[in-house]
Amino acid sequence: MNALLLSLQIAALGMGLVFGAILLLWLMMILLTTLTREKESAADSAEADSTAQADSKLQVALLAVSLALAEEESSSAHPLDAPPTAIVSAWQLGTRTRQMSEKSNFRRHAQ
Amino acid sequence: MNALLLSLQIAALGMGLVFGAILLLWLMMILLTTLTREKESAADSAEADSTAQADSKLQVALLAVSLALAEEESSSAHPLDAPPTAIVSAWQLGTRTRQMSEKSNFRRHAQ
Amino acid sequence: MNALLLSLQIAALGMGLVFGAILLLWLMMILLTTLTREKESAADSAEADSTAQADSKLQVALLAVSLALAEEESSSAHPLDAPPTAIVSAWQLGTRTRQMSEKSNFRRHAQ
Amino acid sequence: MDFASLLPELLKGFSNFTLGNGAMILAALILIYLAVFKEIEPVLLLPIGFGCLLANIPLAGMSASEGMMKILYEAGIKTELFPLLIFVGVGAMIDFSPLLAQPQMVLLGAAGQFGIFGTLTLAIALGFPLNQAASIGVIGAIDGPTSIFVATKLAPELLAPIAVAAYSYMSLIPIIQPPLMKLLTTKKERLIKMEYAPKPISKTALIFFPVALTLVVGLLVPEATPLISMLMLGNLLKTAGVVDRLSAAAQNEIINISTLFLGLAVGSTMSASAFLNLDTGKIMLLGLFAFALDTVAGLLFGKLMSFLSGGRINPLIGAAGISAFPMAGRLAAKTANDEDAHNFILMHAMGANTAGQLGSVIAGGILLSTVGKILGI
Amino acid sequence: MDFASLLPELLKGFSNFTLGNGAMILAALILIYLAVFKEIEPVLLLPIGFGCLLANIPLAGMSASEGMMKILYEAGIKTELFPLLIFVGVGAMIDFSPLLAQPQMVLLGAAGQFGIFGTLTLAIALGFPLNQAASIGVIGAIDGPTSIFVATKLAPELLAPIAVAAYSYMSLIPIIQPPLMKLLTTKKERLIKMEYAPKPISKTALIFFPVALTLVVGLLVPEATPLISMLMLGNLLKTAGVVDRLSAAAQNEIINISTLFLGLAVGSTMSASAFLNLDTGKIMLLGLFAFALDTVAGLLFGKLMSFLSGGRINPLIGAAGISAFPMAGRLAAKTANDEDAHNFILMHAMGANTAGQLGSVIAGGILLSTVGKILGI
Amino acid sequence: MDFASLLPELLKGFSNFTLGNGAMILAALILIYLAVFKEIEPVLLLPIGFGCLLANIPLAGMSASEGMMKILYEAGIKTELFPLLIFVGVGAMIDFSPLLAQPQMVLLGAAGQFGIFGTLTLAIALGFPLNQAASIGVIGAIDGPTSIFVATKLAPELLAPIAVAAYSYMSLIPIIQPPLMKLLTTKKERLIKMEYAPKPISKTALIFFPVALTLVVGLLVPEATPLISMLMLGNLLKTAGVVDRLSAAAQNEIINISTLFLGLAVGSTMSASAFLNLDTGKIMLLGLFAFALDTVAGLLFGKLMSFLSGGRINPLIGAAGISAFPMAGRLAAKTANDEDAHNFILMHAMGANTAGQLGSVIAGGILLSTVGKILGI
Ligand code: NA
Ligand code: NA
Ligand code: NA
Repeated sequence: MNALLLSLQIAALGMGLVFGAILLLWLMMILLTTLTREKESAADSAEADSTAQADSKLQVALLAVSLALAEEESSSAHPLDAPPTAIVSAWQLGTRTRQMSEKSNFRRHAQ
Repeated sequence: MNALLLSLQIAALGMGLVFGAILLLWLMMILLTTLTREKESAADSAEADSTAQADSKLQVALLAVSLALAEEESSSAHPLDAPPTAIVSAWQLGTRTRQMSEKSNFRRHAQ
Repeated sequence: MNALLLSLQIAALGMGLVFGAILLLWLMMILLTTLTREKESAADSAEADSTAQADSKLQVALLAVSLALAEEESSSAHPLDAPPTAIVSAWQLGTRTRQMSEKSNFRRHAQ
Repeated sequence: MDFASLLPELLKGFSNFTLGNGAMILAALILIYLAVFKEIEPVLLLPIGFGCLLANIPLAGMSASEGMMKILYEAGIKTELFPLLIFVGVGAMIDFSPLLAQPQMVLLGAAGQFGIFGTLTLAIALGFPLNQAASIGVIGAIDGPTSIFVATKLAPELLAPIAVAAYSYMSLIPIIQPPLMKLLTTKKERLIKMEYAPKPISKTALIFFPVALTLVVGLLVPEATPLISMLMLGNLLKTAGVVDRLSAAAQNEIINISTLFLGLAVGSTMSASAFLNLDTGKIMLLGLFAFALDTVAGLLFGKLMSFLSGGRINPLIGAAGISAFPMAGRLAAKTANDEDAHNFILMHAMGANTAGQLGSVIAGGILLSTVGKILGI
Repeated sequence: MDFASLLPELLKGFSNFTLGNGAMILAALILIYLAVFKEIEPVLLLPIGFGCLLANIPLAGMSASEGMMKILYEAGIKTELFPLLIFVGVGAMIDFSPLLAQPQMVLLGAAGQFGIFGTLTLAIALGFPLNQAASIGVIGAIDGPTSIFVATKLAPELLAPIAVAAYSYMSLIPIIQPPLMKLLTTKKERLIKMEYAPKPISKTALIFFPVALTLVVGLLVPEATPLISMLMLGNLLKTAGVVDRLSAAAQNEIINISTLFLGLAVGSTMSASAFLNLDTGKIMLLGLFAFALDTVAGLLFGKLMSFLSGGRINPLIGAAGISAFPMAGRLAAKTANDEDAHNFILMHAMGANTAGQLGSVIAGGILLSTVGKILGI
Repeated sequence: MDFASLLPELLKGFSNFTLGNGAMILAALILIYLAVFKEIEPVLLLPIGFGCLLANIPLAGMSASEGMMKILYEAGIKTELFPLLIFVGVGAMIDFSPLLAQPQMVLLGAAGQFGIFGTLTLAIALGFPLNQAASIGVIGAIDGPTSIFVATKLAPELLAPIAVAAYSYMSLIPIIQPPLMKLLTTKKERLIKMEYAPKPISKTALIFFPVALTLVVGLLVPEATPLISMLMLGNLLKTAGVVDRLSAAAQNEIINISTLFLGLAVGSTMSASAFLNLDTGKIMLLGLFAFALDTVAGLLFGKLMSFLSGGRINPLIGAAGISAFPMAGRLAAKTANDEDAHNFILMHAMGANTAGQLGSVIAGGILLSTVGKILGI
């Protein structure tokens, strides 16, 4: 029964550690989102905020519609069928070309 | 001449075994096609049969036409040029999605 | 200072060898272009020559235009974005098919 | 040379065929059947089934020391390369923005790991030694590469049944979870609507997230570093937006080839002697228990969060914290939607689901660390 | 340090250049020329030629113990991984429905293997030891990966000439076969039309076929298991229809990379000492003999089947039983069509051709088994 | 077992964290930042940065003997496979027709290598031993795979700073070169227009070029054979036009996977002890010197050619002879175009640029040969 006791100790310790680590992750995420939000220019942040909210509401609505449609369709619907396969970009060539024409670009394309 | 005799024995034995194995394959194929045909629903089997025959005749006719066209065309025709590259499907995501909306699907898409 | 002397010797010898090898490459390139040009049929060589010149001038002009356009465009233009990804051809199947219909083809498609 | 001795040689395939081989070939056919006709995780169960078939053809030698399957096993399983490369591809397919928009959802990713430790305890009670019990417990990570990674380190002899259990049950989530959802939540709870008005997540946050996560988890649980870092590497390749070539390679050739070879190599360990015993049956049952316990713990924690938030959280999303990405997230959303056609909690469920993915990897690392320390490995 | 000693060092490339290197470089250039300008199996002969070139640059060390070519050889040829992975891709490109629709065609796939054993006997008569004779005989499989697989096991020292012979003659099928077809069949026979009204082949049959074939061949000829199972794995990935990702990977990245590396590694074994000898010439001739004997046996068996069927079978399809998939099948159909523009026997010829592919692998396994037993390996 | 001893175990990640780790993680973050936000060679600096991050997480063990990064290092860096496979892909992307149309441009490819030997000398003067000095000098090849290849052979302990310097400065070419161009050329020189009326280059010439080049360079500089042959193999796959499958594989899966793994493996060598020392700083400065010296030598040689040709050659194209393909070629053309919007010298600059690529590989081989001989390796 010693082994069982040990396993219970492992379980308690393990779940404690999992929760501990996850709490730290939570903290990290809050820090990260706060810090990066502050980096967005203050000027358009109010606007951006409302836009983003509208966007996300739109997104939820679209998701809802697609989910509903998927529901009504025959069971063979795959609403999320295509994996987001990235298109192969210019890579080495392209990057160096860009680098040449623009010396200090922050980030260009919304990926 | 001992080696030559041995090689003739190997040849005889080898070809015998090849034919033996191939005969077993023949048997397996007959079994397989018979068994799987019986699994098709009896109802539409007659219909399916004739359809399939018509289909295969059509297929032969199409092949014939394409072969004839290829013949008449310049020598650079590649009637079978494009390899049947499978389109990358939804994979993990897709499968699980489907699994969710239909619990017991036999087989959906004619591959 | 012995090491420095050695390194200077290496530098002199090294650059000498680089130039020597490059000179041999130059010779090889001249030989190669001369030999392969003579292989082109004499008949259309004059024509080909002028066509090629016209072509290359056209090429330069096009490059110029594209470069100029790229210049005027916003800095996010990637004039050479797409890498020349070869389209996957028929390979084994295709090659053998061709081989069958034409016994002695020199080279068919301008790659 | 004795020419006559060739004839028994010719029937050696049959004369060496054992009842065990027959049973395992039957198991292989069942796996292939489930993969192809029931579409139960076909990308893994089809290669696993085929590998199992090959391992049980007598004298074929494919699992023997110079056989192809053994070579694949040594190259990719023993070194852990295959599960890690699969994680690079998976990472490039995960979107962490729902989670970043609702960081509190990360807690559900911790709750969904109770199954790991509960199952470990039950496995110990059933007489498994600690290394095996921990490997069986990690089925409760409900994440293929994590299970394979941990099992390979602690109890490679159980790799095949653990992998089969993990992937099979993951496909059966839509059958395993709904009864528990119905049982543990009230209709009123399932009807709770959740607003989705998240903080806007900047590109910058999405780019730094995988890097920061690798650092935090790596420092907290060094044993989880290989898994979490490869998952986050894939994610970084995607979110960076400047290395589309690498991101595409991760999502295609790297994951596809690794998956095929992983499946074959895992299947090729399914010899009769290693697989046909009572332990395999116990593992399948313990795996099911792990899935159920994860779901129950997730739902209960969801109910707790629902209560603490004053009823603004739908406890169904707790069931998405078990990992099984992205299946469990969709299933939670669908269940809520089935109850009320105007209730959409997909974004919340996906937040909990990606949290579950992270929690699983972290729990796997903690398990490795704790058990490894005790066993002195 | 003696700085003056550097100068001879600089000419070491030339001073170590032998006549043999020159001859082999010429051979490499011829291979590259044939591949590029005559399109003779370019995907293999181009890398083989380039590998040969590299092997004969003195002191470049690419075939030496830590050279790239040696690394590729150890990783993919010695382990047999490359030919097996190529077979996964080939299997995903084969359609067995014409064969399943006309199972009797499978017999032609046996007849088309006489060349293997006939050539083995002739090679013994010419003084080759048994292991080499068998490897030379397997050129008569008229299937690249099978030839390479068997030759690597029995006589790796002959790998390069055998691979070159196998792939070169395969491309020359349209030149080798027609005279024999004309010689051995009457015009009346070539005019025979064959109806194509096959039994419908269900998806289920197409899915179970690769699995059943692996089992049957694996039990009958365990030595053929690696080859047949990888061919059938590829086919199963395609016919299953649920793992398109894996099927695409097999047909693209897996086969392409393996083919490139296989060609380079085979070519890199073509050192002057190993290649420039009378044996190479003999092997080239024996290879041609193997191709001719396969064709003759296939045609004669076709005539026998034609006779037994009361003239309902066109004996030309016998020539498609030699393997050389899919070339020989098309050539047989084209020959019949040339004789009568309304005669279409492509489906029958492709049935015989896929049967030849199976027969070749089986015969290769039987050869390995028999010869291996005699030699005690 | 001592359960209490688990607690210190839990903080081992932090208790083993050194200041050096912190500094290197900062360096990793900077690399990732530059790669993602400044797009400085992201396909390499992003994996290098991530690999560096992993190498500095205490006890994660990814760079330890059985860690994934160590496995990648042994498989692809120590064997030189990754840089060589990258070269196969690069070769398939290079077009040598501008060079073949103006063979005299090849001379600029020699001039652009002065930086290698000048930097070697300076490094010796700064106290580096010969093997390290040569490896640092090869940053002046201004070509990633060449630098990595040579450094791995001569001074693997310096691989990481050399690779980081090579790739970083290559991305900074548009900042490094223009001031030197302005300084060393007169406005009149920069205004020189060059006619582009090249000899027509036949397909045959383009096909034979990579083969002939491999032979010539291989015989002259056997040590350069691995690099030049793989570059030319890739080019041959493209120009041959009959192996599109292999060409596509080279340009996609082969180069992408090799690049990702190369970057991770190089980054994983960046431990604090190996990286955080004065030498790294010196190497970064010496690398910058190499880039500048290459540019200066190229420009001066361009001026010489301009003078000898009676002013028909724009000396700016000399700056394209340093390699850094295809960046330096474009930059030279752009600089001329900036000066006069009707001046287009792109084709000439690309000719010089591809010559620089060849010259870099040749110089790398000569360096290996000379230094190897002196050091007796
Ligand atoms: Na979990
Ligand atoms: Na054959
Ligand atoms: Na250079």
